[in-house]
Amino acid sequence: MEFFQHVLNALQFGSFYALIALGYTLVYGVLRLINFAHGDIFMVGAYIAYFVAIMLLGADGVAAGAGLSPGLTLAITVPVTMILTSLVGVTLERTMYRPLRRKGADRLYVVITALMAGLILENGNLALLGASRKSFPELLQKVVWTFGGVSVTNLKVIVIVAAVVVFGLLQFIVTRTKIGMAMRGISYDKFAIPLMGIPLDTIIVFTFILGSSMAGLAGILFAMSYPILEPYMGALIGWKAFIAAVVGGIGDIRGAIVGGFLLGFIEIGVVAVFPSTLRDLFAFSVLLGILWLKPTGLFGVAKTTKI
Amino acid sequence: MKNMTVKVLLAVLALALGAFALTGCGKDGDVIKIGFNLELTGDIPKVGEASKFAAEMLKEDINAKGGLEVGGKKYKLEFVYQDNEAKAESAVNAALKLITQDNVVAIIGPNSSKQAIPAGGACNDNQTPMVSPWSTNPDTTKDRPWVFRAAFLDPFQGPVAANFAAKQFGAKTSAVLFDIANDYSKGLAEIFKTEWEKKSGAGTVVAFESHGTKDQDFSAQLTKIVAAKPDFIFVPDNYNQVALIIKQARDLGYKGPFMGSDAWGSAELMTLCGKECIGQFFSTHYAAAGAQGATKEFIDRYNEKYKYVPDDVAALTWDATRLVLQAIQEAGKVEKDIKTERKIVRDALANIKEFAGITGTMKFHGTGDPDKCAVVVQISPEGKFEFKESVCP
Amino acid sequence: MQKHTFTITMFAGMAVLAVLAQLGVINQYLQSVIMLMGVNIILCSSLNLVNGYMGEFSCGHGGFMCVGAYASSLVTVLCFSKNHILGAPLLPDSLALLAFPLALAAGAAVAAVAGLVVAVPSFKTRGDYLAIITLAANYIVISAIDNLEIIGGPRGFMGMNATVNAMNDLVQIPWMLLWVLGGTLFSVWILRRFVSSTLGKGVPAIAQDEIAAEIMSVDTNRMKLIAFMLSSGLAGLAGGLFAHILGYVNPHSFDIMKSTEVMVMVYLGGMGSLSGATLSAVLFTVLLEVLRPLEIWKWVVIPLLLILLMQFRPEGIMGNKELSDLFPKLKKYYSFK
Amino acid sequence: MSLLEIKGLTCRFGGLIAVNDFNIELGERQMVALIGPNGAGKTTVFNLISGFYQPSEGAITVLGKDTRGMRPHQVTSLGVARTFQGIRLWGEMSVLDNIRVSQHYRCGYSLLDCFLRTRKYMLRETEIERTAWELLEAMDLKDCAHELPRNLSYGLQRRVEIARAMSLKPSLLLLDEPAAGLNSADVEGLIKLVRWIHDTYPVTIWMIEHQMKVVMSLCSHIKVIDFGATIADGSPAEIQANPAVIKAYLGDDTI
Repeated sequence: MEFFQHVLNALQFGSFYALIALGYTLVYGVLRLINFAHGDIFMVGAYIAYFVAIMLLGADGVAAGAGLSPGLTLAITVPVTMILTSLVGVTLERTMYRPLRRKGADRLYVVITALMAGLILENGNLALLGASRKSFPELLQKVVWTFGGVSVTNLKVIVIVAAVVVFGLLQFIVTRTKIGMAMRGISYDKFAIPLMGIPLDTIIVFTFILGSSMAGLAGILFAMSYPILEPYMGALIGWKAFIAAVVGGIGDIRGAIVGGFLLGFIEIGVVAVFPSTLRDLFAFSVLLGILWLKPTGLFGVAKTTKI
Repeated sequence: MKNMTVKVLLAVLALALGAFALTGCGKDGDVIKIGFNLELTGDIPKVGEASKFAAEMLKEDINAKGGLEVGGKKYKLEFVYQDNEAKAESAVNAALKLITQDNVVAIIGPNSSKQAIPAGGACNDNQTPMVSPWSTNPDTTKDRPWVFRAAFLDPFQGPVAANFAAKQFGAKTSAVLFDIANDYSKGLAEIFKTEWEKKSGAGTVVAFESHGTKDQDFSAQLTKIVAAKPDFIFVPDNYNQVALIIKQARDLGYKGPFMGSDAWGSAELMTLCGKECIGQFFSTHYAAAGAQGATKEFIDRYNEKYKYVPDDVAALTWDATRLVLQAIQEAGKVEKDIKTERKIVRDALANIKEFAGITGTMKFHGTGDPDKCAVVVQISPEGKFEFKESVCP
Repeated sequence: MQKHTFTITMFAGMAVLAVLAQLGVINQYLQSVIMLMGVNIILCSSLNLVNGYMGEFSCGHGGFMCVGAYASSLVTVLCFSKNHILGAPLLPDSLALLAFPLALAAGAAVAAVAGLVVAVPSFKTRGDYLAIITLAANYIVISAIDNLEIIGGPRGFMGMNATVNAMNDLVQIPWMLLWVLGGTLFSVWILRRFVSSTLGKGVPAIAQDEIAAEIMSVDTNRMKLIAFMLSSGLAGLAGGLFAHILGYVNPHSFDIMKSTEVMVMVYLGGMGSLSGATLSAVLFTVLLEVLRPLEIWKWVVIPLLLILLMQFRPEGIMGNKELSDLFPKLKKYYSFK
Repeated sequence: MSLLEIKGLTCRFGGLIAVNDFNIELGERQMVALIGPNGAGKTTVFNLISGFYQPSEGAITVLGKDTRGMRPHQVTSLGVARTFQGIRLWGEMSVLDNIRVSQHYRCGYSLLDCFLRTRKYMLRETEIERTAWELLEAMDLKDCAHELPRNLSYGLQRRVEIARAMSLKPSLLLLDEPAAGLNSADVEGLIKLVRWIHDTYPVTIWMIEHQMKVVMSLCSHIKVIDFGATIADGSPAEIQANPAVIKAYLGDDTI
């Protein structure tokens, strides 16, 4: 029974890794840019969800609260948060990444800029909102189902389903739609794409919208599952999701989802079998081993160099 | 053109360096300067913020009365805050800056042992008294005559929790969940384990699990703990993690009680944890609910000013700062020379045998570590921390 | 003459700093800032070898620094201080001056060996996949030390002050300042010598075209091994100095935050420029100290400044040029090889 | 002992046979060409020789040494230098440095020598530097010694690439389409340069080339392959008359 409980736990936490890893991989797949601010965009998403929710609920002493029911609040919060979070992502791209790209800077300078942008989001939040943590209101009546010693909450099920649905949606967009084709095209040749009459910047902005709104969605689900918000909440999970995306084969949507779940299973598996103090040591050694055996990740294709 | 930019940059850099070398030559009037070496950013900003708030309140109090009276003369207080970013090297730099640039008489902080141990070394080497409000690691004050602290040590708190839980829950077995990357949490967890196994026999700590500092998911550890069926779970963790741990344990079907440590003692615990925490016990420095006298006054005023009930860090900072101020007063005079002043303040600090703080009475025995009583509180249905038992060494 | 001006200036500068420190003109705080600056210069220039010259993206430099810090601390603590687990000191205090550089070298050597963890996978993989391997290596080092109870685990490790005190007992001068300055000079000097030699130029050749390098007789695996081990070894040296400046180490001082800090310094200075690395390390350390009064806003202002700087100069302060490339007149006065 | 001996060389990528039973034997100071239609496997042969691919079957012997299992830099240090179809110079390094680094295997000093600037180091470095300057001088590249290759014209880049290969002091020089992308004036220059190299240095030159003008005016012997298999072998005149070659290039003329 303990085994099934662990599997469920791994599925749930893996879903978060996967959702965030999807954002990394989308942007990477198009721009070859590691958007290190992504973990913090996720954090901003959670905070936006918080403010939207308490505004609508009228909780926590917000006088202007609309006093809506929790269910209705949730229904409105999800799309609003996704839109607002994608705005944050697009702002970063417009104000910081695009000018650098235009100047032809080395790709790693854009990566470092992303890292700095993440720090600004974290510490700006700390400076503006203070060090107090925020408690996310309960928008969904929690139901715990127990089957012979295995406990599942309705939220866990929603999170896992959401990860799978988002994966399916993104896979559809990228492989079956015109805009997805353009996205894949950019990753092959950034210079040829504008010549084909495809608006490069529009596609890039679309990618950021897609990636950041997924971070926003992950932010809401995370805030509902772990209802304590703090400015640094996105840092660690962001790094780990990045690792998951790379282990899966960065740039490939299947890789992100598999990498995310894999990391969830490894981490929880190590805790389940070994003393939990060894978790990081073992989990990262396993990942190192995987990359040793498959140097371009699980789904990554080795770039063939023509001489 | 491009070279021009570099040259301008280099010039700016040179200027910045020059300006930097010239900073920090202040003048001293009839003021007493005390430095604060706090974790305002980094991993635990809330701790630094609470310390700063408490200190500000104390300063306003005393300055409103015209200042601190030493040897018949009133001196205004000036508190200098330095952020140590919750980093060891930054804490040393902050301490050295306070000592050599800001010319403070004494330093309060850092709070966390990771910063307090190296900063304590710097203060001791430079003969400046330092009081850490919150550090519980024995190394902070060990062999350092200039370093003091206001908190009790882990080896005292561990047994308090073990004894209380055995009695209250009638427990035979226990489980522990702690933060591997936090020396406070790990130290307390280990002392608790030794103490419990001494009492109830080997193997009665049925699960001993850890997590990382910024983790938010504890389901794997809790699944193992729940499967081991302990009579209660000891969680020597920070309050923000406690809130998540208790919620997740309940989701996994655990119905038993929890026992906590002083790091639970924050007003935020209840806003974050809500009804799930009601009825749980933890050992701490003081009980906010039902507090009397100076303690109550402090809590009420802090609550009014900053809109939340103060954490133990705030209360301990208050005590630590008052301890230093008392030493300054007992020294009887304020020396012009900062080095002599620090010396007499340290000697006065070392001479304090008993100090009535708002976190209880502290007795010093020349080691810089206080003996003080711990209290065990229970979280009431209104979310107040109600006094349950007091344990004195 | 110009062959030696640089060396002479540097040694004279060191001597002047030491005398000023000895006379108390430079107070403890400034000394400590200068020492951390030195450590940052070592870290930044050594990471520049991998991230700048070799064009890899290593983001686990803190891990190697950690290994070096613990290794050299263990040696000095074993030799010169009483520790409740490791026992009585093995050597008399009078040998401290001799043993200290050996301890630093030991730390560097152990860190260099740890560099193999990253160097060997780099034969097969590169770019972002290698970045993850370095990241994982950093986590593994910290987690391993957390689990090593004998050296304090998360509680940290101390006792290194005994060695510094022993040196002070011999002659009362600012020893650590001298060691750090010496270590910094040494690191920059051997890196400069390495990258200006034909052997060392194989490293940028790998960055620019690995296949051409291999076909043109550059043993790429050997060069990668050398670059990674030299880089991590110097990070270990920086770690050893850092540990003895603070007199206390804690595994979490070397986490991913430290690694990113060093990374930022490298790209700020410019990929493949030693003077850029030195300048940016100095600039970064000074910024950290000057902006202290801003408290929480400091960590909003610093990234903002760096972002602006990168918009302004998208190839870092120096690009891949050295100081003497930008100011050709300087060549008249010194040559640094 | 022959300079290069290839026997039964076969290379498969999955199901595709890129090179099939290829044989050749080269002596000293020869000048030969390998031609064939696009995708015939010519470059693959070069890649196999330089150790970039490992043969599926067959053996390559350079100066009596079997090169199977060797890494490219090891093969190179036996005396096999090559250029590339697309120019692969190190773009951020000066022309001089390009030619210094290519003598890497001749460094011969240890890391410690490098740090301490020992006598050995100084000697080797002077030697390397001298070789580089001599080559630049001889190949008329002295003026652009301190330029970055990417700032040079395509023709000059070709010349630098050949100079870089020659700095290895090879006994076998493999040129992979040296005339690709050059204008007719540059092609004339190239022909002169290659002939001059062949006359001046003790080197065998083996080139892949599509421009028949270059091949016919330089080479004494031509080998033609198609779909990995050798279809003709002989002097320029013989090849020009060979119907199989014409068929391979132009297809069946039955249309």
